Amino acid sequence: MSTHEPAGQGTVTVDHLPPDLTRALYTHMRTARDLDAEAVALQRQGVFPAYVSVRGQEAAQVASAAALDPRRDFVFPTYREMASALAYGVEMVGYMATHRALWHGGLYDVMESRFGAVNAVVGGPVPHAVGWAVGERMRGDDGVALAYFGDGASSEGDVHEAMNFAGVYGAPVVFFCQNNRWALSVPNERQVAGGSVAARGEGYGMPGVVVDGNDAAAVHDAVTRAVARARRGEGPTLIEALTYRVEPHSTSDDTGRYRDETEADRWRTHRDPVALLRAALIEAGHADADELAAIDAEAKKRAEEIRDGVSAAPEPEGTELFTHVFRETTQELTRQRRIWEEEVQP
Amino acid sequence: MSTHEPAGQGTVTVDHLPPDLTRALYTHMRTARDLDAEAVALQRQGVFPAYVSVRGQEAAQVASAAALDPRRDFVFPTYREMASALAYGVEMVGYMATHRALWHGGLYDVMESRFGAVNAVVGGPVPHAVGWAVGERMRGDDGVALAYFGDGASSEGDVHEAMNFAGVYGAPVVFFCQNNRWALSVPNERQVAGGSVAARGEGYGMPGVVVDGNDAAAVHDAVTRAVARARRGEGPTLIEALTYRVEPHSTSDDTGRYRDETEADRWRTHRDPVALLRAALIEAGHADADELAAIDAEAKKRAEEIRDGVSAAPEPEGTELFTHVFRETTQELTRQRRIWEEEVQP
Amino acid sequence: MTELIDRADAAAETPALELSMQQAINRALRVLLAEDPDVLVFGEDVGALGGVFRVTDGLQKEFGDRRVFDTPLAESAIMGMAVGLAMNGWRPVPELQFDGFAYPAIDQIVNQVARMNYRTRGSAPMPITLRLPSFGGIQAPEHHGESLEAIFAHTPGLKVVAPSDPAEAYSLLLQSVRSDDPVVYMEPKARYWDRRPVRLAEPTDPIGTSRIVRPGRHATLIAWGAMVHKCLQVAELAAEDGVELEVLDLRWLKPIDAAGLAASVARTKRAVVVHEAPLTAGLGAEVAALITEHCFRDLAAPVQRVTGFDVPYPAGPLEPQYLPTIDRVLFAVQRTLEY
Amino acid sequence: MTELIDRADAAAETPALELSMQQAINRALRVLLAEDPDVLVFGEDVGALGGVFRVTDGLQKEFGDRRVFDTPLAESAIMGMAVGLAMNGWRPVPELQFDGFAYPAIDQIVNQVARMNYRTRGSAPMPITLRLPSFGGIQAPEHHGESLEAIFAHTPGLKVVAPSDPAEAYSLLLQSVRSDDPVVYMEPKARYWDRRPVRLAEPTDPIGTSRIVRPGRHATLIAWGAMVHKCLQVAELAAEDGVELEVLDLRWLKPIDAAGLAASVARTKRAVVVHEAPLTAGLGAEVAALITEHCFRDLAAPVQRVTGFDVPYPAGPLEPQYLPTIDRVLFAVQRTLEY
Ligand SMILES: Cc1ncc(C[n+]2csc(CCOP(=O)(O)OP(=O)(O)O)c2C)c(N)n1
Ligand SMILES: Cc1ncc(C[n+]2csc(CCOP(=O)(O)OP(=O)(O)O)c2C)c(N)n1
Ligand SMILES: [Mg+2]
Ligand SMILES: [Mg+2]
Repeated sequence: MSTHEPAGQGTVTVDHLPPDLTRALYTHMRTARDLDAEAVALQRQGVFPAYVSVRGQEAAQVASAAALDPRRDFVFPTYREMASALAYGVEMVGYMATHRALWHGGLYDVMESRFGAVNAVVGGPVPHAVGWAVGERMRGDDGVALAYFGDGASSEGDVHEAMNFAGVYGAPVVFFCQNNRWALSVPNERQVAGGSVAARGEGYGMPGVVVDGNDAAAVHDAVTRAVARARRGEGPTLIEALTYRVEPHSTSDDTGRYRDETEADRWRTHRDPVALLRAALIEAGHADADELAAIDAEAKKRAEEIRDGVSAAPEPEGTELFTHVFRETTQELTRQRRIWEEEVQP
Repeated sequence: MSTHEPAGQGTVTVDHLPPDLTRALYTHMRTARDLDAEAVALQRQGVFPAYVSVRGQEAAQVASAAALDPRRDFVFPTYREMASALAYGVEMVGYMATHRALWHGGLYDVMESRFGAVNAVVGGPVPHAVGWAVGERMRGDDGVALAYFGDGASSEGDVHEAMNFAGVYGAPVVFFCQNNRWALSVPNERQVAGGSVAARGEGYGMPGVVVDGNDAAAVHDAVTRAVARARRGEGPTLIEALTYRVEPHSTSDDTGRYRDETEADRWRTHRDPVALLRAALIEAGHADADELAAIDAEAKKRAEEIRDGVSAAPEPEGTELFTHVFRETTQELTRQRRIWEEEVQP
Repeated sequence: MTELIDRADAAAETPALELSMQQAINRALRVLLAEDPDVLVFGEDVGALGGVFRVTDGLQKEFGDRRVFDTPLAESAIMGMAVGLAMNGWRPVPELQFDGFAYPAIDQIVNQVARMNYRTRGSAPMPITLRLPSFGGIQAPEHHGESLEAIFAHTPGLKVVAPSDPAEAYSLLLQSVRSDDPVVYMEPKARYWDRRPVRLAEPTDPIGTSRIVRPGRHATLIAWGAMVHKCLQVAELAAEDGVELEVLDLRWLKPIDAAGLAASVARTKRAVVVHEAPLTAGLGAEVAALITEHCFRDLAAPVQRVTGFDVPYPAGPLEPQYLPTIDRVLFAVQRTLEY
Repeated sequence: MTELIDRADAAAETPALELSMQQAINRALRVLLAEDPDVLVFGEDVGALGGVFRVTDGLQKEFGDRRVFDTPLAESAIMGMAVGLAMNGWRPVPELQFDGFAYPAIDQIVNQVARMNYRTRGSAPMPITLRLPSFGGIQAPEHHGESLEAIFAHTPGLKVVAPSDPAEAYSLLLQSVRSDDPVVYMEPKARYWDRRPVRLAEPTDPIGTSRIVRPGRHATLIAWGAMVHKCLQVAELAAEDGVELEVLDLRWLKPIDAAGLAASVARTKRAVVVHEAPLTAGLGAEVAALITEHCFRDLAAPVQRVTGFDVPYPAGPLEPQYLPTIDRVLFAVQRTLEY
């Protein structure tokens, strides 16, 4: 736990995984990569007001989401889990709608997807995962909650409180930290006292696992074990996936102000998770060049479809300002809606 | 760190400490014990609306406060640090005034005492200690901040955030947790995931030390080491003093609802910190029966004086409602004060 | 629907009992736990201890430590856990131990609880009722006498209620917990122990209605929580001088019963709003603004506000000088009558 | 005192510059860091990055990473650290990155910062100025468009200010940081980038005074932050129809300039208060109540409130439909004129 260098360092092997699983991981990662590029382009074209890239974190996201069962588990994301959403089966036009600012939480059905709404409060959704998991066991069901959060989020009080609750209740939660080394402009060295998020696990009596976040197989293994443990009723696990935010924090960010890009370049060149998995697939004989070309073409097409879908999605009706505030609306809100109709309605 | 039984178990030795220090510790603990009894009596008589006893925690409090330098350090207490205040040299009639509800924070001068105001927000003052300590080093001074908190408080987000900040900044703070096994009605087992507060230290890259909280010498040693370390610029330490809340949470509490008193009785009988230190003093030859009798008499007298002082203290003037809100008051507040004068003033 | 009728029948049969508000709330929680297996009661010390005010007394024994359970000491996580439980189909009834300790949970309440339905466009259920022992008057330590209603009422997505007597406490809690929207249920600590004969009954008035607790014609006193009792005392005194004050218990602080306020003040032409929270930006300002908007031509005087001062809630001996006093309300009544 | 005069002299010499508010605040911070070695600027990303809005741009380079520094990502600890720094003799100027992320720090702000002077009877110094990028209008993600002024104004022990243009931003920040009381300084994000010729000057008006930014006689528009600009647009349009609107920039949201409000409305007889926060229990209610209390006999119509709706702050395309529009303010003006 003391070393904080990603395990693996260059070698990603998928020999031990079922070929179809590894192809599926690759497909999702490839699609996420393409969709990410489309999204950056949409932001440049002014279709998206802003975008937060997941580039370089596709393995951490896709492989963790793919280790879950979308029929019984539940995911609590932050604002940067596009690739997880994709792998988990979320309706992606609805997901990307959040980046077009059509609706803050996204336009997919959260309860049907079993994938929480896009959540911009750093650390905020982590206790939700614990509540969900406590409720799951209370009912005697075996679903597992997975909470995503960043290295920066690990500093928030909510994340601590959530882990302590999970430990006390033995709740079936996987705390999945994508440590991409940066929280906006602040590097790990000035964010995470002691240098390791995973090392905090022990203090809550739960396993703290460090994994190479750019090694899809390693992430999948770690999450699979944590999920199995939680399903067996053995409680929570904290996983820290070491990765790197190769892009700026968001399209509004300017990394030139606070970091030297050589490190990012090294990650881009030597630790690209999509390239690493691709090589591993070939190496393991799980796919050949033709199959991969077909997957790539399919991924590109899917990304374009999602891009076109979100670009074409209608803007929300102004009445939606009022319809979702309560399940049982109030007279006062109805009155305000009338003002909107009379004085604002476009 | 894995064992959570108090170290020592019955043997308290003060052989290695200067005799006058050990006598001073005993004097403060004895005085605190007597003052505590007076306070409980005052509550029964209706002079205090409520009181939180420190009985059984005198060693943890007195020995930690005595390891500090009241001319350059600064203490951030909770609502249960009467014995610490006493040992640190706080003006005790002013301190006890908080229990007579004369003024929430107490009536002693916080800045002069270098002992923060009585603070009822569990966990809330802990980040203050970190800020104070960061400011101290920034100025190049060598004072150390000590933050008291309970086992229950360790669950609060603020305590985590504070420890992380302290670790990142290498701030000269001693985090001193009095684990008295109970947070109101909730025992450690359902409060502290993993079972050890001290074990959390490692996750922040700081030493986590467990100490027998009823062994004044052990507490003094541990805090002295932590303070020296902090003064040398080597950063924060987390100390968990294992003790026991032998009394109810407060005079309003009813332990019969949630705990079996046999455990408390065991602590009262076998682990009374005052009795243990007394025996150790004699054993070490640091005081004889006559000297101890003199100290006991002096302690009793001092406790009675404080009792009489706080009982006789005048109630605050109603104008004080308005005088301390701001340093530069406002017209609106002056107007409200006029209303008070005209319509309320007794 | 038949179920509703059954409930109403059951209520009609309830005999009058000598009960404190703390007991009435306890009974309501029992009914709720019994009628709906998804209701969960949790918070700091609500289990074996039965809460610091004994409001949850005996519930863990009766319903087990799965339905009624203690949490670690962390308010933000309590509310965050409630969100996750709600999303997993439960109907959480968390308690935060004291008003002043709701502040550490404000982020979860405002940024999560209150807007999850909105954020998910109605997908995620959020039927959370936060029970919050509130307001002052019991000479408690710091942070144990706060009035947060203005913050909650200002938060879109929350409904807010403060009962003023045991019968009200009972039916309003049933209504709050059965509602599918998040409700902050503020319990006036100062009234917890006051026992009076009450007939426990199912809720009948819709959410957001106020009630006239004493009719009158010279001015309307508006209050909630413990201040309703104070206003009744004032009305009693004023009646000796022939001044007939109407006392309106606002009870729902969001949504506010603007129509009810307007109807009363249209008759009395004068209004005094009384609350414990500090004056500036307190809910009294909203009440005054609403009344003025609705009754501008009828009003014979500006709405008077009698509130706590703009100072931090004080300790013991100063508490009665901080809280609205009978005299201060009487002065305000006089001001409005003589305007 | 001589120091004060020196300062004023220096200011008098300042030539008019083309500056945005973001730049004006940056300059004020530079002045403050330079004049007082106890001033510290810290928060998330305020160092090398210069803040997400570049408000602290270049400060770390100029004053070093001891005076200007990044914190880990934890808002409660940022404010808690400020308390400890203040108690150790510093003058902390923390930034919380966005309005919506002040909620996790509300406990430290309300329970600690705001009442430490009170709790310690004036012993512990607490000269903290919290800089909070605030309000909406920039089509930002969720929680990046909130208006928390009602919460802060309701909190005893806090002073609250929201500048409306670069020159104001400059002098009000000097005033806030030099004040020995805690101040929440709310920066209207939507106005950060608007450049205009400004003369940077030392503060002259006392804390708690409003200012008339456009005189008029038919009605008074009252606003703060970005809504002042909107009200000026409305006044411009109304003038074309011969309606002369007075625009009052409240700027200090605590203490509120009741006398200034009363003086204006006593002349115009009509008032419209405009803010971005939701209607219910918003600061507009306080403004309306104050005006009504002071100008009851003068008022020709109830004070109109044009505010955000009682709904969570919406995303992109709905934002302009949520915020007060020019049309809505004009409708309100019409309502009050025709009342
Ligand atoms: C509570 C809160 N504080 C501040 C912010 C502003 N903010 C958004 S993202 C971010 C950095 C987050 O870093 P990390 O948790 O490492 O996630 P990453 O962006 O690297 O995925 C900050 C400070 C926020 N969204 N929420
Ligand atoms: C933030 C907060 N939440 C709840 C409370 C109510 N409360 C007061 S003391 C206490 C238990 C504290 O336990 P611990 O931290 O172990 O300290 P101890 O009382 O044992 O000294 C609780 C829940 C509080 N004062 N502050
Ligand atoms: Mg990160
Ligand atoms: Mg304890």
